Amino acid sequence: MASLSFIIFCPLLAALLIAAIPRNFKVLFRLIALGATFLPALAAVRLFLGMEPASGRLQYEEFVPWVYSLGISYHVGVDGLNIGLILMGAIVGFAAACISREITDREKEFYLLLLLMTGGILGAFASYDLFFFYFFHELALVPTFIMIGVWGRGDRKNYATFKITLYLSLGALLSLIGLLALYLQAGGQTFNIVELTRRLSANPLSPGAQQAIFPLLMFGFGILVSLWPFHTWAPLGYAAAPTATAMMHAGVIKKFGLYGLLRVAVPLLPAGAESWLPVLALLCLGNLVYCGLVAMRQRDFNLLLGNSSVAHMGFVFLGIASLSLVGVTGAVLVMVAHGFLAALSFALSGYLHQRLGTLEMVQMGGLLKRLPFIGTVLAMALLAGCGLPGFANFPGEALVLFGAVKAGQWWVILAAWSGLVIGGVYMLRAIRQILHGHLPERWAGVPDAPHAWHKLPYALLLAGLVVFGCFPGLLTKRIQPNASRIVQAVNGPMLAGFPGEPEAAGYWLARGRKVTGHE
Amino acid sequence: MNDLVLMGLEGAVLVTGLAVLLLDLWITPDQRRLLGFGAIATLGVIFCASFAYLPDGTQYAFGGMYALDEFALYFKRFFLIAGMFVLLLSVGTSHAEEGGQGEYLSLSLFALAGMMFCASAANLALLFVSLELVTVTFYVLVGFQRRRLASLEAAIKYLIIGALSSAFLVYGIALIYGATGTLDFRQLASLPAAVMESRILWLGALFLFVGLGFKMAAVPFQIWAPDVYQGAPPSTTAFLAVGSKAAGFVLLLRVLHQTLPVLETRWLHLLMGVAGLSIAYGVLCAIPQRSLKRLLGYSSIANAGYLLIGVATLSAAGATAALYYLAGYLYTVLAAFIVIAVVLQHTGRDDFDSLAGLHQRSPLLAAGLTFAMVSLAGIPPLAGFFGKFLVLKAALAAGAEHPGFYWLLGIAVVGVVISLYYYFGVVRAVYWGTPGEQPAGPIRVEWPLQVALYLAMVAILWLGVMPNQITNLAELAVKSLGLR
Amino acid sequence: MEYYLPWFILLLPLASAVAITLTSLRKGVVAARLSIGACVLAFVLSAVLFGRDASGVTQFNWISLSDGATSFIADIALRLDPLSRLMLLVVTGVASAIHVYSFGYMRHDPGMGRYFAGLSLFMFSMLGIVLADNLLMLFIFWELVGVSSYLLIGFWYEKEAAADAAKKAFLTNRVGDFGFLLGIILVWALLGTLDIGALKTKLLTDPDALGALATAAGLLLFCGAVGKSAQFPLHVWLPDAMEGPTPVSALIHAATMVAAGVYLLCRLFFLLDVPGSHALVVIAWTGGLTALLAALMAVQQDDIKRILAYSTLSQLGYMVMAVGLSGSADNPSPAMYHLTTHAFFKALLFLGAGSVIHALHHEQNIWRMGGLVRRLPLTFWTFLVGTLALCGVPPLSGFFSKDGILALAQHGNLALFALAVLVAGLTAFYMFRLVFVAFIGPAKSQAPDHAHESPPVMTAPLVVLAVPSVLAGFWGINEYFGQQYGARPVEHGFLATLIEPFTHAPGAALSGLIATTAGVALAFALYRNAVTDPLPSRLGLVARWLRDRFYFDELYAGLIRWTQDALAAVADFVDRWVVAGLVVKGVQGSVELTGRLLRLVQTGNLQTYSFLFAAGVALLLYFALAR
Amino acid sequence: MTPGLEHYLVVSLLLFALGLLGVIIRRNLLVIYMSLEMMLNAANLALVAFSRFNNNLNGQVMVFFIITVAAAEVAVGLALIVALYRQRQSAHVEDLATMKL
Repeated sequence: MASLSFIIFCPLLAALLIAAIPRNFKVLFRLIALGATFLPALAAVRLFLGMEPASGRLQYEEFVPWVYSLGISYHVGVDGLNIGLILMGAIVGFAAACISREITDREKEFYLLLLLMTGGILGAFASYDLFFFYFFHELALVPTFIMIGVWGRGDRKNYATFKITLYLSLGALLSLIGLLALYLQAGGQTFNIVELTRRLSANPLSPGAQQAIFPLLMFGFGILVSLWPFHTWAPLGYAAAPTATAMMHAGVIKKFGLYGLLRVAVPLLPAGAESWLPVLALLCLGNLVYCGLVAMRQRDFNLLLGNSSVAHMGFVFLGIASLSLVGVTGAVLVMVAHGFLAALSFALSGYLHQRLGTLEMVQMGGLLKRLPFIGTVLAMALLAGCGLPGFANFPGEALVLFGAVKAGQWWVILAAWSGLVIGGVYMLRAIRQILHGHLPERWAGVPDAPHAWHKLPYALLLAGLVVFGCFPGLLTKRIQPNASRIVQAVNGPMLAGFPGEPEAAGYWLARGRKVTGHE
Repeated sequence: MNDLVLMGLEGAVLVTGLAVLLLDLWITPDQRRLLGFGAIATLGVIFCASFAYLPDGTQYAFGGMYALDEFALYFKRFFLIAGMFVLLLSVGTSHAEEGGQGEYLSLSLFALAGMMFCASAANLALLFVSLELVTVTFYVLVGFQRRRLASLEAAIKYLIIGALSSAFLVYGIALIYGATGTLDFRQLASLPAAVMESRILWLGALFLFVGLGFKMAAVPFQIWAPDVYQGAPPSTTAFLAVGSKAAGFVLLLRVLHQTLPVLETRWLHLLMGVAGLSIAYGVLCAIPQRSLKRLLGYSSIANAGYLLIGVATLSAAGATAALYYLAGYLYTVLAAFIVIAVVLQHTGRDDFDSLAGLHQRSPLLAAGLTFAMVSLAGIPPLAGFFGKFLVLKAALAAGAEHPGFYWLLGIAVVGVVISLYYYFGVVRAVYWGTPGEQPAGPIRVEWPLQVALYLAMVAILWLGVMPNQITNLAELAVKSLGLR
Repeated sequence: MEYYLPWFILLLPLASAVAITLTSLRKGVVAARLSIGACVLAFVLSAVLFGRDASGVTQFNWISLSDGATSFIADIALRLDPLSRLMLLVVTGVASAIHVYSFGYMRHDPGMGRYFAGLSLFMFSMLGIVLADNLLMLFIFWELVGVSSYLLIGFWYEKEAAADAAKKAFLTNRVGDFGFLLGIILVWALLGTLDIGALKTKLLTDPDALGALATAAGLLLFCGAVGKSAQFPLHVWLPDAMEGPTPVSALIHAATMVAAGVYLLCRLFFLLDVPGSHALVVIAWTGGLTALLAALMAVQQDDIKRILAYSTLSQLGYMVMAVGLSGSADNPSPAMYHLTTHAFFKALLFLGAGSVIHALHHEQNIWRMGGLVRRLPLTFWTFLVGTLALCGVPPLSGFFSKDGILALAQHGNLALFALAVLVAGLTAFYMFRLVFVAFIGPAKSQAPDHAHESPPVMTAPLVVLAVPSVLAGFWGINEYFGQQYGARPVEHGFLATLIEPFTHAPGAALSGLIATTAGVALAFALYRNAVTDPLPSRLGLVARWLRDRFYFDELYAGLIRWTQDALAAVADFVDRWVVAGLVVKGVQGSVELTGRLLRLVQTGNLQTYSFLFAAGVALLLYFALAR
Repeated sequence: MTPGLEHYLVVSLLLFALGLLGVIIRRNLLVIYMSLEMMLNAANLALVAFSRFNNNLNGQVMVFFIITVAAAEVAVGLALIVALYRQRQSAHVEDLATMKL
């Protein structure tokens, strides 16, 4: 049950199943989608609890050779770096399926795409093979475009679709080129990350090559994560996206770029990281401060959330750029936390949009009176968004700030200003305009989420935020061994790699040969 | 006798073509469909028979004119599959009423034979003849709907530009012959380096490339492609896009690697330039396009560019990439044209507006077109993705030696991004275009077309998810070409 | 058992808050019982701890990261020492009284469940601050009190003013927290640990460990106190915070939370009081300035709660100043002493004001009151006790604690001493202005005629709080706190305690008394029978400045508008028109235009085509042969 | 003076160039088609000349192929042009520009 492949392929196979069912069975689609996201979520929880926490070893591995001649294999597993993301992604996937009640048009295609997204991104997080890493991500990314195009809202829907498509494809392709270059420079024999890590830590690439490849990955992944100044697709796209899509993309899929930086770019290209991460550290200020300021000016709630989500990404960049254990751990924590948070906020804004028909904040007000449940959760989400302790964002952001100072980055002052004050300003402004104040006549009949079943997805996501906010140690102790290795790959004497694996070079290739019987 | 056995596949196709031509005289019109299925079944048998050939190295026939190796077999199978789909398509659509199904079938079969000969050409004379066999039959196939002005116009354009390119090709052959005194590929390959330095030989090779470039629809010889794609009957366009283009590539690869190997490095910059220009031209011109067939014409130019990147690397990886890419492209384009053929039949148009509401009128067609577009856009898990992946990988590898490839990569990446714009435009038209006043009744797809479309979709997916088999075959083929 | 007791104390209110949120938001009475029960139980347990003189640290590992070079260990660690033991007692004690009072005050509000949930959450956060033994944990609870304060100020969120005030309070605090967090980060970066005990040992062994950044670190940490204790220049939020329910003002914005800043300074005194640091000087002057400004502003306020709010500000300034002046004695216990007594009598005053407001159906303007002596006798007498304590009339508690500060000032800095004495006079003046106008003087509207004394559930806490307000001077609180800083406890008899101020520093005590007397006398003269305020006409512009709080709010509003908001506008403009507009649309447009131009080549004319084909060949030949 | 290889080649190139020029500037399809034939024959001339001077017959064999294929091409091409003429009553290239851009 709790195997990784089950988590990945349960949604994907369910998508195929949905494709095979005639479109009259509307209820069935939803049921299948719920089931096929709930089971992986459950399995992910089991995996999270069942894994050996502090070893940093690769666990729950599965290995199947795929294209032998190119050194591509299906190799999945978990360690501290991705377990949080897998857990978060699976839960968000289930919540997104729950929330999609609002879709009444072409359910078949919608749930099919949603399942593709879920399975795809979980696969990307679990993959230890560069090819599948990329492949699964694309599988998850493309449904985003289609969903925005078909079920999107607002008059700028088409423009948003094209913009997000072009931007993200460009980012994905840039990173693909970077990954390919990495593969070729490392000898062109294997896409396996474990094997690559071993080879490259024994025989690093020339600094010139590293410095050439790293920016490809950095900007490629950066565009996928809305690195300033390549961020304008994000607020627009999320404002136009249907709720579930915005949740999945902003919450989960977007984390792929960050994960890629940590999993591939930094540990495999330490010299490149050393010379390029300062640039990233400067650019992330654009996210933190500039996008924060932009968020302050938004009148549309979704645009505000979109911009704030872009701003939050700055913390992750800052953490990665700090290249310190504390900072990198914090960055991973923020990734997980922001996944829950973004999904929750977009779910709530989706609820508001569905019930009010508008997200213009000036037209709202006093809604807490009508929406005790949704309003409370919304207030909590927004407070979590400005870094309130008790929610998972706080420990992450704090760790990032601590780590960045340790790395001697004085601009952490501005980052803290952005997180504490600018974030506070726009989040509280939103609470003030949406929930507080006088309730206009027209919203006197707005209904709250009626019963537990409707409340479930919100509660689930909020629980994620609170659990990891109160007990961040659950994650940090899993992250630490891996983060430590990443940091030491760049700074320290220790070689990057995965502990507890046979040290013989070519082990993975040999293993692949054995399985295929190939010469 | 041994020679004839080696040539057996082409021979069988030719005999089938002749048989169809003859049988057509005796059968009643209602039996014509059966004739088509018979031809397809025969092709299927021939396809299976192709696996009986196990060339050990390269085998030559007819005094070295004809070569059979894994490379040739790869392409022969490729062409046979293309041929089967095209015949299915032509049986399924009714444009043949005008001319006569028998003629269309047999002409297609002759063109197919020409392509298969191309794959085995080991002599400039056979190269010329087989290429002309393809070209001349295509003149007729393009103009087959001779009461439709567009078809006729396309045929005339194809005729004039094709003949022009033939003239260059022939002159190129003359110059090569003049410089070396031989037409035979093996003899050409074993010439002393001093002869290879001859400028006349290089000029001849360039002229030869003009002829092949025309087939591939590569810039600057692309000019005919949009008009002809638009005007020709859909099954012809499909065959043109797949078979004729592949014929150009098979010859180019053989000439590059087996005939004039010393000239390889001279080709490099030339091919790189042509590849870059093709991508840029195809992609940019397609942006404002509203006619689907014309769009595919431009897209075909761009795809020629991607294929040429693979060829230009002059490496085994590049050639493998190109071979795999072609395989993926085959099914993708066929799927697209099957849909276009049906839509054309029902609406008489092929612009984006005619696609509106297609997902309601026929979910199958909508899915097929989506598959094709998504694969063309290079998105996993479909075949187009893995093809582009391999091409980019090969180009990156070659970049270590020739930094120009990095520029080419840049163009390729930007090209992919821009192409998403119009491929998704098509998908958008299918799923959420607003239908006009046209009758929105469901479209019934005839079963041969349904089968063809399903097969193509499965193949697109299969190639993308399980590329292993095709890449293995392609690697074998490339190895037999002498590339490491 | 002692290991678990502090955890019980800390988690009881949290459990109550969670239970209320999950089950009984709509059932106000149940919520009230839960919350009051939790609070009282916490008080009892605190008393047990206090009685046992328990000390030590217990911890739960929250985040712990370490590699060879750095270690980052943030524990939820509870520290029991004299400072936290007594503070626990004070906080839970005052809070218990206020919880009970709230049950009466909020009786008819439909949101009572939410109210008590907020109150419990606040208790949890506040106790966290008190018990914290780790800087990050301190910061966490620091933020949590901020948010519970936000929730409670904005309790009546439908009122625009309340909603705005809540937002303002939170954001102003955030500015202070920004500095606080930087300070914590700086301390961690310099000393490598967040553990307060470990920090202390480090600084003891190596007092210069902070190096040149000692002042900076001290001031950054002080920023936290500036925000939370509403010191100048971040004092603007506290008066607005009076939009919240009155018991909230009593608990959070008078007795406990705002005092947390002072507690923080005392807790981290060893970080401020290091050689080479000038932080204490700045702290002393900030406190003094706040005390003076706030007292001046209080003179011209008309809202009963606002007067008390400015008074709170002023007293907080006093305490902060006391901390700043404690450098020479290495013992900031006078500040803690004043904090404790202030908690008693200021809570009492606020609850009294609440009782008045409750009786007058939410009338808060003192110029619409008057003659309440007869209507609300119990409220009046307890209020008077509070006032006298606040003014520092012997032998009430306020006299002793204030005298401690005056003595410190006299000893340390004469300018600040003069300022402190002036503030003492002003305090007496504005407090008796309030007493005369609202209680003793003639009724100035119809409202007081219908006033009735509040129910016992509200008056009982008044009485309960009046007791320590009177007697806290004799309980040796100062000495108890002194233990924390290594001062030797001195045993005094009752009488000795009574006259101790006059023997220890007679100048300070006398000048304080004189100033107070002068203040009361002036108030008596001006306001005994006043129906309108005579000061505006006599002082003119000055009175207006006082009334309008020296225009700080306007100044800040302008400042924010012209800096942060302007930057935001610029960023938004750039984002909308330059990045998204010019660059992205420009690239998109030019690509499309190129495509449209390029396809003009496809004229459809065969002649053009053959020409282009030939031209293509020529081009090919040129490039292939020319080079 | 016996004409050498160069002479033949020059003539052949001239023929080829003339043919190309004809294709480009003439507007009548038939004339264009004749120009194309001329280009093919230019190649034939070159082949024969090369054959003669290379002392092997491969080139001349090639010429036979070319002539045969050209015949087929002409047959098909003329048929198409006739079909066009039937429809449009014209064989001018300007009348063949319905598909463009």
